[in-house]
Amino acid sequence: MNLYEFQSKQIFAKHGIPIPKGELAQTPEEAEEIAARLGGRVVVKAQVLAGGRGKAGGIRLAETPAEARAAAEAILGMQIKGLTVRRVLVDQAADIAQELYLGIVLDRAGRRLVLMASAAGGVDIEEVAAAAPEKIARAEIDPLLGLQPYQMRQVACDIELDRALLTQFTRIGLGLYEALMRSDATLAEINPLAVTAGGELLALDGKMVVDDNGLYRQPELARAREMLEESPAEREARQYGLSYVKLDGYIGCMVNGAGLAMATMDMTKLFGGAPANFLDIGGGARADRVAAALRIILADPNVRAVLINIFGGITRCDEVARGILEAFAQVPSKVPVVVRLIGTNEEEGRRLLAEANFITARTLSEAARRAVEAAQAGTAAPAV
Amino acid sequence: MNLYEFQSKQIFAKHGIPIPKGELAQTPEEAEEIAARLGGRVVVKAQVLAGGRGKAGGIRLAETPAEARAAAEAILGMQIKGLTVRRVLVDQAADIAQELYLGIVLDRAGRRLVLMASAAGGVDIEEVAAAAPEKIARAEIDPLLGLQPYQMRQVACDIELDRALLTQFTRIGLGLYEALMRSDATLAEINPLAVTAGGELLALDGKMVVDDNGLYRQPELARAREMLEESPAEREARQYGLSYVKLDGYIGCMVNGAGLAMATMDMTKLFGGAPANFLDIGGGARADRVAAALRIILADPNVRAVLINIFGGITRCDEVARGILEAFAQVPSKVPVVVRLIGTNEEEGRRLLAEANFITARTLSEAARRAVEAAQAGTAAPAV
Amino acid sequence: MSILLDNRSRVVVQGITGREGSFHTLQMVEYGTQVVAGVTPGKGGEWLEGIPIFDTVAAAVEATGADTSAIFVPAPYAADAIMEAAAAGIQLIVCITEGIPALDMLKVVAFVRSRGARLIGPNCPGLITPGQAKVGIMPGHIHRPGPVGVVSRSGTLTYEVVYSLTQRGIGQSTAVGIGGDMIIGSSFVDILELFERDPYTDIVVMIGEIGGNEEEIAAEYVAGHMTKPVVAFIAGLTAPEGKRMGHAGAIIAGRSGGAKEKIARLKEAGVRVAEHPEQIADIVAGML
Amino acid sequence: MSILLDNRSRVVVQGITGREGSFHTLQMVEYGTQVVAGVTPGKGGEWLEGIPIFDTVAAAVEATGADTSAIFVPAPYAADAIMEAAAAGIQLIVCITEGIPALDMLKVVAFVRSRGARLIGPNCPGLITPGQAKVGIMPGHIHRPGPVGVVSRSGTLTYEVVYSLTQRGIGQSTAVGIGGDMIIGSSFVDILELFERDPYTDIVVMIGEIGGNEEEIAAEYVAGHMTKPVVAFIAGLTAPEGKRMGHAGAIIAGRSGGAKEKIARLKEAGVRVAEHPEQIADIVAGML
Repeated sequence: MNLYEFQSKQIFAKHGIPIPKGELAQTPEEAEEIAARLGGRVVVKAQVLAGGRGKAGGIRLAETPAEARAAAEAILGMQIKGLTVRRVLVDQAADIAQELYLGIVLDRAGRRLVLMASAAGGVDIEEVAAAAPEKIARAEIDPLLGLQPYQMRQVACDIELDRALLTQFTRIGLGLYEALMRSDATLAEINPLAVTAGGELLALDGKMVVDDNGLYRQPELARAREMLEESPAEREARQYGLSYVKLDGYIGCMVNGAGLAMATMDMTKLFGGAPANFLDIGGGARADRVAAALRIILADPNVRAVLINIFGGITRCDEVARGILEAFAQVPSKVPVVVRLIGTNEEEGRRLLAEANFITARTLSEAARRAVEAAQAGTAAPAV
Repeated sequence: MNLYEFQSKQIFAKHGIPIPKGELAQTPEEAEEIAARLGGRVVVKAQVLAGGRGKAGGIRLAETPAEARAAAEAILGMQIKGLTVRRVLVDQAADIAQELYLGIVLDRAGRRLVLMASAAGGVDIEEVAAAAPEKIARAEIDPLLGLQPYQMRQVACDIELDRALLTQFTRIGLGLYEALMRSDATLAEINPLAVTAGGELLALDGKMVVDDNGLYRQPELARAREMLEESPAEREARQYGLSYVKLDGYIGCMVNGAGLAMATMDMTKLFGGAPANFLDIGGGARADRVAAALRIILADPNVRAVLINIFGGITRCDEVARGILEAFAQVPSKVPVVVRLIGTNEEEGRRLLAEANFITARTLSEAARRAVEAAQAGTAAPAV
Repeated sequence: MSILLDNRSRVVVQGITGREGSFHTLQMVEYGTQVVAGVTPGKGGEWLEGIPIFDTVAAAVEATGADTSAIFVPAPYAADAIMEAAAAGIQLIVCITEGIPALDMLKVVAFVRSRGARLIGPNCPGLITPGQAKVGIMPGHIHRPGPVGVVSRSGTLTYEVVYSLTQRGIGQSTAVGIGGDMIIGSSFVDILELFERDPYTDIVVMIGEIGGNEEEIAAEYVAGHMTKPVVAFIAGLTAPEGKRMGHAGAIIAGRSGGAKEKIARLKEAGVRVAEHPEQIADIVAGML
Repeated sequence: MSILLDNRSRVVVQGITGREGSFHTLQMVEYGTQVVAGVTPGKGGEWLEGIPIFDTVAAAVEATGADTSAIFVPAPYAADAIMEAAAAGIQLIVCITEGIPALDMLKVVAFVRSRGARLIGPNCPGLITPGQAKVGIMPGHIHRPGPVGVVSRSGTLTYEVVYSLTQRGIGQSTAVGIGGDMIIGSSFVDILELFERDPYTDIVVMIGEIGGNEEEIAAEYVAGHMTKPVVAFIAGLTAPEGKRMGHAGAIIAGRSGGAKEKIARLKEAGVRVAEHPEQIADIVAGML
């Protein structure tokens, strides 16, 4: 789960990392009031879970409260990478002498966290990594010991940080580590970490990615999830324990298992189609969950055919078949449905569906081919 | 630093360990009020940093508030192992079905913490360890990983704990570990950990020893030190950074270094004397600290001779000599003083003292012998 | 035996009295696995279909000589269960449980390594040596013994591949699901090494997906150290960047971890990469 | 060389610009120790009497090839300094600092061991190989080269013993103060092992005190593994039970750790135990 800039920065502040004074606004009027309260120059920043806000015009400087209002007016409602901006953060503008990068990220292959810092901050760190990897200093964090102050000092030397900032920098790094650990995050990033003209370090932007597996013990963050811009479909999917991601294609996919789901999507492409979504019903899915999955897929107006691919292991094919029937009873649809069931209780599952006149397939490639054909044929035989 | 029972139990409670309802009383009236508030049977317990309170009559059951008042009256002011009881804890009495032992202690040789548990609780665990070591289950705690729940389950099995208590017991063990870690303690002990008739676990008594080296980051505990029954001499010594322990003998000792101080005390015994105190002035002691040390020693009316043994390394002998002169200028005394100075700047130190007519010695044994002789001679030449 | 598991492996099931634990225990037994013990704290002394239950793994190991563990305990307790197994001397720990926080797994993996044990998973289907034993949740009947080693980050996608191999009469030496989480106990390379040394394995099938760079590291290993042919498939060509695809393993962030890059690296390393899962069986058939 | 330290040892001083650090650096140099570098974060690039100062131990090691560290940084930062030294590849770390919390030291000792380094201290006077080098705060001039290895938990008491040895013309191979804290990096046994193997050491003097049971463990080691004679002294016969005597190492709690028990165990192990510090020299003289 990605956190918004303002959420990340609030967590940073709790762990002693200095952030600019600022408040969240949902209307231009609020932005104006906040700017008046803060005094002086402010920066108005779109709160949206997408990169490239700056280039998209989602970050604007304002010299006066009236300018802040105008900036908020321009930004609120803006679309950035398909996401609508509903909130802006109004921050006191800082007098920036230098921009650093400081982040901690999960190193999957190394099975540890790695802290990275660079004197080339303020830009996409991946671009720095690609163009000038020597500009990024790293510290590997021992999972049993945690980040140690000496590692921060080492990193500070490696990026040739002004020595006067050493103590602050070390404290911020340790705070960032605490923030990550206590939030079950897999990434915590300050970019830029500004050196102000007054010689202070200040986290101007913040990004955190929280591990969904840790949310059960992060009640505050779990509640913060409510602020995320989820579509109704995504929200419903989550409530049923389904993994759903909407895409641009027209073949709705319902599969058990993430890997098989992706392979199924890939297969539709291979046969000239385009997947409308990723949807993993998970292991051992019961009929009601399957029905919810189908409802979500069918609610997408782009869907011209549905491909159901179930390889039963924990998941029982007869339960899946019952869920499919239940869904079509609730939401009658004319969209053609191709079903491929295999594994545990497959005979019973096939028997149930055969009665309902679905298109069935024995193999994944056959199923994908038929789904693409059905979708491209425009309409096909009604499902129920 | 040892904590009182009530302090330990308050810390336990903060970490989720169930303790009886109870309050602290400094007068019999307060004890009566508390007993009335708690209702039912209470136990009145002397708060004193000494073992064997029960045998000394420092723990009494009371059926009514009036009985609680009488019990407090009897206990307050009582002397237990030389310590005066100034407070009692009035706890709701528990209906005890079984008494367990649960403790975590620093294993110096193993360089780790060890959790110990026994079904034979309520008695001195060292007696259990001596008489029936097989009755004590242990779990070694990995310093980098900390106590894990599976270790608690293992220990529970080893002491054949009632399975219904497994979850509670595990939680209490983990809470005790947290309590110890967050308090910089080297010992945290619940004895007895009662199994109540209602099938609940309850920490009836608590003991913690806090590492003095950790007090700089334990401001609450450092303040709690004020509650300790220190003598004025011990308090003054601590304020000057001196290690001072009063003993029963008559030869006051002032030494630099704990090991040399003990060896010096041992040496007075070997020559037929008895040390009046342990006093380590530490490394690099300045004149004012030396003067304070001498004042503290001379304030003890039992002292019949003073033995000063300084082996200068960091500590400079001339500084020590100046401190001695300063002290005798402030507090003139007729007690004979034997001085042995050796090491850094010893010539200058000896020269300063020679002018003041002290008894000097070249070796430790000579110094000890002379101090014992001087003490036994009753009075000797005045120091200044 | 093939790798890691055979019919002499002595298996203890942690969480044996749970719904999944008990169901799959019986499935494992039915497949021929020697399940010698179960563990559920507080239920020591009970039995499940003739299998003794213990309160702790240590007690189970002492009483039954178990050397392999299958973990079915719920996510909040699973990290502790893995460490318990490693501390009790279990050599092969297979954690089926899904949903363990990544930060917990960092500590667990370090601990398991320090004990010299091997962890498969978590969030994995387990492993199977066809005809001998299975420790996990895969449907046993789709497998058959043979010369193809299978290693995969996915669950049902592995079944798909194994099924198509078996349908063409091609058996498997051992099939290992290493799990889809960000932090897992054994990597592709760990398992490739074992297959390379295993005399019963002639060809290795590797099934990867987007996210992370384990496949890229595996490609390097194959180029440098493998003499046996490797056939691969990578799922997720149609997955968009930055979107989370079902399990935590499958995130593409920025330029790394994409399916195209993985496929390119594998091809450079001499790996035959299939265009779709069923094609794997075609390629393997052509090699035998 | 004798053990651990000689005139080829290349020493870096952590906390070199502090009051104690700078004073003792000069003392060490004067004694003949090769102090090749100092470390004070934020002061890299400065010099102390011709010794270059670095911001990190890693930089000091890279530039000067330091292999031994002396730590003089204040207690709240000392645990980190020890780990920094170990991480930078320093082989011998000598921590003079007093007052490091015991719980920090548990982690530090585990970390240092995992790096294969050796830690002496904390809260110790350091070590000296007379005539060659000293790393610590002991007065160098009271020592002389010779065949007696000295190992002690105490500071000034060690000087006392060394002084009386030197006064009688008996020199020392190496004198090691292992420190008075509850948790220390090297135990009596660790150092006894080194003396037993050292061809320049003929007799070992061991100076213990009340508290803990390192002396008892050492007695067991001497009985089982030492061929060289060991002479001991234990301070604290007159210390009362349960009272803290100056440093954390010297607590007697309950029945263990008392001077009488320690002396009894050492005697059983064949160790000659002196009645007072000066007697050690008498006993050693009789053995030579």
